[in-house]
Amino acid sequence: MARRLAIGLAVLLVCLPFVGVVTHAAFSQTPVESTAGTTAGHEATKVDYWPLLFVFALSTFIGIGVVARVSRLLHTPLMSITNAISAIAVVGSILVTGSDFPRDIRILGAVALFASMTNIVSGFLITNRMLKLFKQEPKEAQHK
Amino acid sequence: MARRLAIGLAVLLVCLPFVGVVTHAAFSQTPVESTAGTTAGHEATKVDYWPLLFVFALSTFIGIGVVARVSRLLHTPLMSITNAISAIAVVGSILVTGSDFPRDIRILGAVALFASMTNIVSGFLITNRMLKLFKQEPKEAQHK
Amino acid sequence: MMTNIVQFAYLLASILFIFALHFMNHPRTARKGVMAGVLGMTLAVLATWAQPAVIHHWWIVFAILAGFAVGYPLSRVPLTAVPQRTALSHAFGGLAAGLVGTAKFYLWLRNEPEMLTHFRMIAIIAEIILGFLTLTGSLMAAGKLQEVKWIPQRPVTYPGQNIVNIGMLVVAVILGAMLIFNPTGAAVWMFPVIIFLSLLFGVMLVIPIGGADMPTVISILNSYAGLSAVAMGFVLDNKLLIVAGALDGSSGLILSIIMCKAMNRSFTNVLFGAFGQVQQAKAGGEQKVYKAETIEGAAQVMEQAQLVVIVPGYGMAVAQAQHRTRELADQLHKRGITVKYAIHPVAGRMPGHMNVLLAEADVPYSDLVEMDEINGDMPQCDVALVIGANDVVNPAARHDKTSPIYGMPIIDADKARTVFAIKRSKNPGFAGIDNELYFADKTFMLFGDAKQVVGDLAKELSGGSGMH
Amino acid sequence: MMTNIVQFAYLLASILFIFALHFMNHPRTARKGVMAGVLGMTLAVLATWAQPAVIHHWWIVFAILAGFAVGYPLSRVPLTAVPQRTALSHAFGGLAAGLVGTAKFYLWLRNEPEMLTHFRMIAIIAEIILGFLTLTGSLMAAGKLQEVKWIPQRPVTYPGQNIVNIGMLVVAVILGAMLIFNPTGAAVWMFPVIIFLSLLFGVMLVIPIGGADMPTVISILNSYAGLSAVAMGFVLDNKLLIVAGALDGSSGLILSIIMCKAMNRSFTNVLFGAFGQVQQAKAGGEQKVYKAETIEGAAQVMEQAQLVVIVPGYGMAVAQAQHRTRELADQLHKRGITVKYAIHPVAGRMPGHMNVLLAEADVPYSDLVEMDEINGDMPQCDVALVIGANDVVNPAARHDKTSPIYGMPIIDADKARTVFAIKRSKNPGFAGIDNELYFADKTFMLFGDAKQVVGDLAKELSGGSGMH
Ligand SMILES: NC(=O)c1ccc[n+]([C@@H]2O[C@H](COP(=O)([O-])OP(=O)(O)OC[C@H]3O[C@@H](n4cnc5c(N)ncnc54)[C@H](OP(=O)(O)O)[C@@H]3O)[C@@H](O)[C@H]2O)c1
Ligand SMILES: NC(=O)c1ccc[n+]([C@@H]2O[C@H](COP(=O)([O-])OP(=O)(O)OC[C@H]3O[C@@H](n4cnc5c(N)ncnc54)[C@H](OP(=O)(O)O)[C@@H]3O)[C@@H](O)[C@H]2O)c1
Repeated sequence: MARRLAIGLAVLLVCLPFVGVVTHAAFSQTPVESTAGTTAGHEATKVDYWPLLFVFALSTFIGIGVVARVSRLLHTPLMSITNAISAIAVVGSILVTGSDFPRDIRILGAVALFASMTNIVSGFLITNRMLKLFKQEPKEAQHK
Repeated sequence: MARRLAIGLAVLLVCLPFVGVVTHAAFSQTPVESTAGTTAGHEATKVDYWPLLFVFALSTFIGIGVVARVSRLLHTPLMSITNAISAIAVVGSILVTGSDFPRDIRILGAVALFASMTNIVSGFLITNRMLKLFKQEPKEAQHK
Repeated sequence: MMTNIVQFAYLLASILFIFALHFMNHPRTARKGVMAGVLGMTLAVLATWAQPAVIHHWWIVFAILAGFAVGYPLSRVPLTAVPQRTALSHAFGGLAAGLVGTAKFYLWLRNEPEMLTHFRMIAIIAEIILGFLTLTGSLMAAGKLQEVKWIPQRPVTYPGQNIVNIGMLVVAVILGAMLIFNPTGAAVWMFPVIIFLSLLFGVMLVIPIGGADMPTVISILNSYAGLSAVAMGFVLDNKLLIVAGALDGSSGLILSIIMCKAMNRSFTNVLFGAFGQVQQAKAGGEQKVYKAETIEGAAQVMEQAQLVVIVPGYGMAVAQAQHRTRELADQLHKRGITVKYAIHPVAGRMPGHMNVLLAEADVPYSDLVEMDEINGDMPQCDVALVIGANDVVNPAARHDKTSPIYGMPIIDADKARTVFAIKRSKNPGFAGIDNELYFADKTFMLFGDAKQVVGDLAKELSGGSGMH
Repeated sequence: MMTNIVQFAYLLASILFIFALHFMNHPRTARKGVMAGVLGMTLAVLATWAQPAVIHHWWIVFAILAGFAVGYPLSRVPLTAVPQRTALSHAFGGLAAGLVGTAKFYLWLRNEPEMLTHFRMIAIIAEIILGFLTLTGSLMAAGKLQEVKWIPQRPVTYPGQNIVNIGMLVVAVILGAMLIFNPTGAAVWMFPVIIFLSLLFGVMLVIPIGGADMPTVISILNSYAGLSAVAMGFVLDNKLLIVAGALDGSSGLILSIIMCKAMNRSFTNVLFGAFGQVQQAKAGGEQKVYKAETIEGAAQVMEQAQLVVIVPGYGMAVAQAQHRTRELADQLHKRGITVKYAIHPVAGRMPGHMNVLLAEADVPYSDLVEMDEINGDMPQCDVALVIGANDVVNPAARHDKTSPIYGMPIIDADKARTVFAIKRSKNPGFAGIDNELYFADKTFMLFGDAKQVVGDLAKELSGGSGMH
C-alpha cells in the first residue's frame, strides 16, 4: 500500500492546481472584479473565474457522458479525434504568435502554433482514414 | 399546414428572446465590459453574458443527455423532481425579498419566495413518496 | 470572500442537481437522486440567504414557513391526483419567475435605470412572458385534469382561434421588443400590458386542448417554467439558475417528445389539434354489438390460462382499482398462472402513471413490462384483461387511416386468445372514438366500475373468500 | 462587436466539438463526427485570427504551413504505427500548452506584472507542469512503442524509484506554490526550474513502465494534455479552450479506466507496477511440452468445423497478418463455415486496435464480436484460431491467484473443441508469463510468423491456388 499511497499523492499533486484554484477562490480575501478579457488583446487585471469553473465542470460532465457511449469498435479513432480536438491550444498559440509582442515571445508562440497545427491536421486526417475502413456488409445493413 | 405554420411561428416566438439574446449579443455595437454581478447586491451596469450563454448551452446538453436515460418506470417521479429543481427561482426570490428594497418590491419577492418554497417542499416530498413505492421482489433482486 | 463561498456553493448545487436527475435512471438509485436534489437546494438557499445584501430575515422566514405550510399537504395528495399537482406547481413556478422579473424591472427602473441594458431587458421580457403564460396555462391544465365544473373538459374551439392566440403572443413580443429599446421612456405602460397578454395567452392556449392532452401540455409548460428560470439567471447573472432551469427545460421537452411519439402526433396537433372532440360521424355506429360476460364466466376462463396479461389504463386510475388488481394477480399467481402488466407509455393521464399506481399496490417493477417487449408475447397470451384502457388498445391505430389515433403504437391486446375488457359504459375513450376491439369475437365486456369488477373477480377466484 | 462575433464562433465551435464526440457512438455516424470536428476547429482558428490584436499574419501563415507539412505525412503512417503516432501528437500537444504558458508568463512578467494574479499563476503553473511532463512522457511512450533501440522495452526499475519520482513532482509543485505567491519577486528563477523538473518527471514516470502498458499511459497523458488545455483556458479566460480541453481530458480518463478494468489492474499498478518484467520464477517451467501441428493437419481440421472463432492479438498486428486472415476467413466461408472474430478490449497495443486492423482488411464490423458476447458461444466453437494473442487467452487469469494477470477477463479460447495457436517462439506475451493454454491437450501450435502461417493455411484450403 506504499504504492497506493504513492499514487494517491501523485494524483493529488496533479489535481492540486485545480483544487488550488477552487480553494483559493473560495477563500481569497480579494473581492472579485471581472473583465471582458474575452480577447487576449486587452485583459483587465482581475478575471471573474467562476463562470470558467462552471464551464469546466459542465463540460467535464458532457465529456464523460458522451465518451462513455462511444462504440467500442471506434476507440482507436476516438483517441485520434480527441487528439485533434485537444489541439485547440491553437487558439492560444495564434494569439501569442500574431499579437504585437516581443519577438522571443512570438517565437515560442510560433513553435506552439506549429505543434498544434500538426496535431489538427494529422489527427483529423488519420481519424477519417480509419473510419473509412469500417464497412458493413449489405445484408447486415438491412437489419440495422 | 396552416397549422404547421402557426406552430412554427409560436415556437419561434417563444424562442425569440433567446435568439434575440444571441443575435443582439453578436451584433451589438457596445463593447462588452463585465462585472462581478455574482451577488445581486452590487451589480455593475454591464454584464459579460457570454459565460452565461456557454453555461446555458452546456447544461442544456447535459439535461437532454441525462433525462433521455431516465428509466421509463420513473417518468412521473421525474416530472415532480424536475419540478422541485426548477423551483431554484427561490434564489432570486430570497434576494428580492430580503434585500433593502422598497416594501412593494419586497412583497412581490415574498410571494415569489412562498411559491417557490411550496414547489420545493411538495416536489421533493412527493417524489420521495412515489419512489418509496417502487419495490423489486427478492428473486428479481438477485439477477440484477 | 463571501462572493466566492457563495459561488462555490452554487457550483456544488449545480452538480448535485445534475446527479439528482442522473440517479433517476434506475429505481434502485432513484432515491439517492432525491437526496442529491434536496442537498443542492439547501445549499443554494443557505448560500443565498447568507449574503450580506440580505437583511430582512423575518420576511424570508415567514415566506418559507408559508411555503412549508402549503407544500406539505400538496405532497400528500392521492397518487391519482399527481397530474393536477404537477400542473399546479408549474403554475407556482411560473408565478415566482414572473414576479421576480417584474420586481427586478421596477426596482431598476426607479433606482438604477442604467442597469436595464438591452441584454437584461431581453431576459426580463422573456422571463415574464414565459413565467406568466405558464402560470395561467398550468392553472387551466390543472383545472381540466381535476375536472373542475366550470372548466370544459372537451376542447373549446371557435373559428380563427389559432390566429387570435398567435396574434396575442405576437403583440406581446412586439411590445416587449419596443420596451427593450427604451425601457425607461414613456413606453413603460407596456410592461403591465405584456403581463396581461401573457396571462391571457396562457388561458387561450390551453382552452382548446382536450383533457387527456393535458400531460403533453404540462410537460411543455414544464420546459417553459425551466426556460423562465434560465431567463431569471440571465437577469441576475446567476449561473445556478441557468443550470437548473436548463435541466428542467430539457426534461420537459424530452418528456413531451416521448409522449407525442407514443401518440404518433405532432406538437402542432397537440397544441392546435383540438383533439378529443366527440366525433359525430362515428357516434352513429350503434349497430355493432358488445358481448357482455359474467364475473363467474370470466373467472373460469382465467383459471384455465397460463399467461394472463393485464392492460391497465386511465380507467384503473379513475377507479383507484390498482390494489384490487394486485389482489386478482395474487389469486392467479396462487394457481401458478403467470401474470404480466402491459404498460403503454401514455396509458393513463401522465407518463409513467400506471407504473406509479401499480407500484403503490406493491407490484414489483420487474412485472411491469413495456409495450414493445410485451407485444412480442401477446400471441402466446391466453387472456388479456383490459382494465379501463381504451385508446391504447384500439386496433384502429394500426389500420384505420381515418382514425384520429392512426399510427399510434398500441398494445396488441387483440392478439391474445381471449380478451376481457372492463369499463363502465359504451362511452368512447379520451380520443372520442369507438374501439373495435370491444366488438371482436374474442372480446367479452365486463361492464362496471373497475374497482368493483376487479374486486369481484378476485373474490370469485379466491372462492368467495377475498376481502372487499 | 468583434468580441461578440468571436465569442459566438467559440460557442458554436464548442457545440460542434461535443457533437464530434457524440457522433462517434456508431460507425455509421462517425464520419459526420470528423466533419463536425473540422468545422469547429476551422471556426475557432478563423475567429481567433480575425481578432484585431492579431497583426503578424505571416508568422501565422508560415507556422500553419509548417504544421500541414509535418501533419500530413504523420497521418499516412501504417495503421500498425497508430499507437506511436498518437503518443507523438500528445507530445506536440503538451509542448504547445507548455510554450504558450511560458510565453504568457514572461510576457506579463515584463509588461503587466499586475496581471499575474494568484488565479492566473495557479493556472499557468498547472499548464506548464502538465504540458511539459506530457511532452517528455509521451515521447518516451512513443519510443517504447516504436521499439527504438536505446529506449528499453522492459521496465527499468531501481530501489526507491517511486519515492524519487514523486519527490520530483512534489518539489516542482512546491516551487510552483512559492512562485504563485510572489511571481515577480526574486523567485523568478524557479520558473525554468519547474519546467526542467516537469520534463524530467515525464521521462522518469514512463521509464519504469513496460511497453505493453503504454496504451494506458498514453490515455492518461491524453487527459493530462486535455487538462493543460483547460489550464490555458483559465489563463486566457477562454471558454472554448476549457470546453475542448475538458472533453479531451474526460475521454483520456475514461479510456484508461476501461483499459485498467479490462486488465483488472489499478492505475497504481499500471503506473508503478513495473509490469511485464520477465518472471524469473516461471522461466524455469520448460518440462511442459508444446504439440506442434502441420499446416495440412490444421487445414483438414478446420474444413470439418462449423464454427471457427479467430482470436487476434498483438502478434497479428506486428506481423501485419490481417489481410491474410481475411483471405483465410473467405476460404472458410466458401465452405459454408461460420467465422467470427473474438475481440478482446485490450488485444494488441491500443484500445480498438484489432477492430481497426481487421476493418482495414475489409472485415465487416458486424463480424467483430466483443469478448462478453463471444464467450457465450465458445463451447459450441469447433476451432479457435489464436493469431498472435497470448495474455488475452491465458486461462491463468481465471484461476491462478499468483499470476500477474489474475482476474483479467479473457476470451475463453480454451473452451473450444480444438485450439490452434500461431506464434513465432516459446516466448511469453507481454505479461511475461507462460500460457498454459498452449500446453492443453486440445491445443496445437503453429510456429512461425503469423502472416506466413495464416497465408499458408489459406493457400492450403484454396487447394494451393491462394496468392502469397
Ligand atoms: N399518459 C399520458 O402521458 C398521456 C398523455 C397525453 C395523452 N394521453 C392520452 O390518454 C389516453 C390514455 O389511454 P387509456 O386507454 O389509458 O385511457 P382512455 O383511452 O382515456 O380510456 C379510458 C377508459 O377507461 C374507462 N373508464 C373510465 N373510468 C372508469 C372506471 N371508473 N371504471 C372502469 N372503467 C373506466 C372509460 O370507459 P367508460 O367511460 O365507459 O368507463 C375509457 O374507455 C390515450 O389516448 C393517450 O393518448 C395520455
Ligand atoms: N490493447 C490495449 O489497449 C492494451 C493496453 C494495455 C496493455 N495491453 C496489454 O497488451 C497485451 C495484449 O495481449 P495480446 O494477447 O494481444 O498480445 P501479447 O499478450 O503481447 O502476446 C502477443 C503474442 O503474439 C506473438 N507474436 C508476436 N509477434 C508475432 C508474429 N510476428 N507472428 C506471430 N506471433 C507473434 C508473441 O509470441 P512470439 O513472440 O513467440 O511470437 C506473443 O505471444 C495484454 O497483456 C494487455 O494487457 C493492451
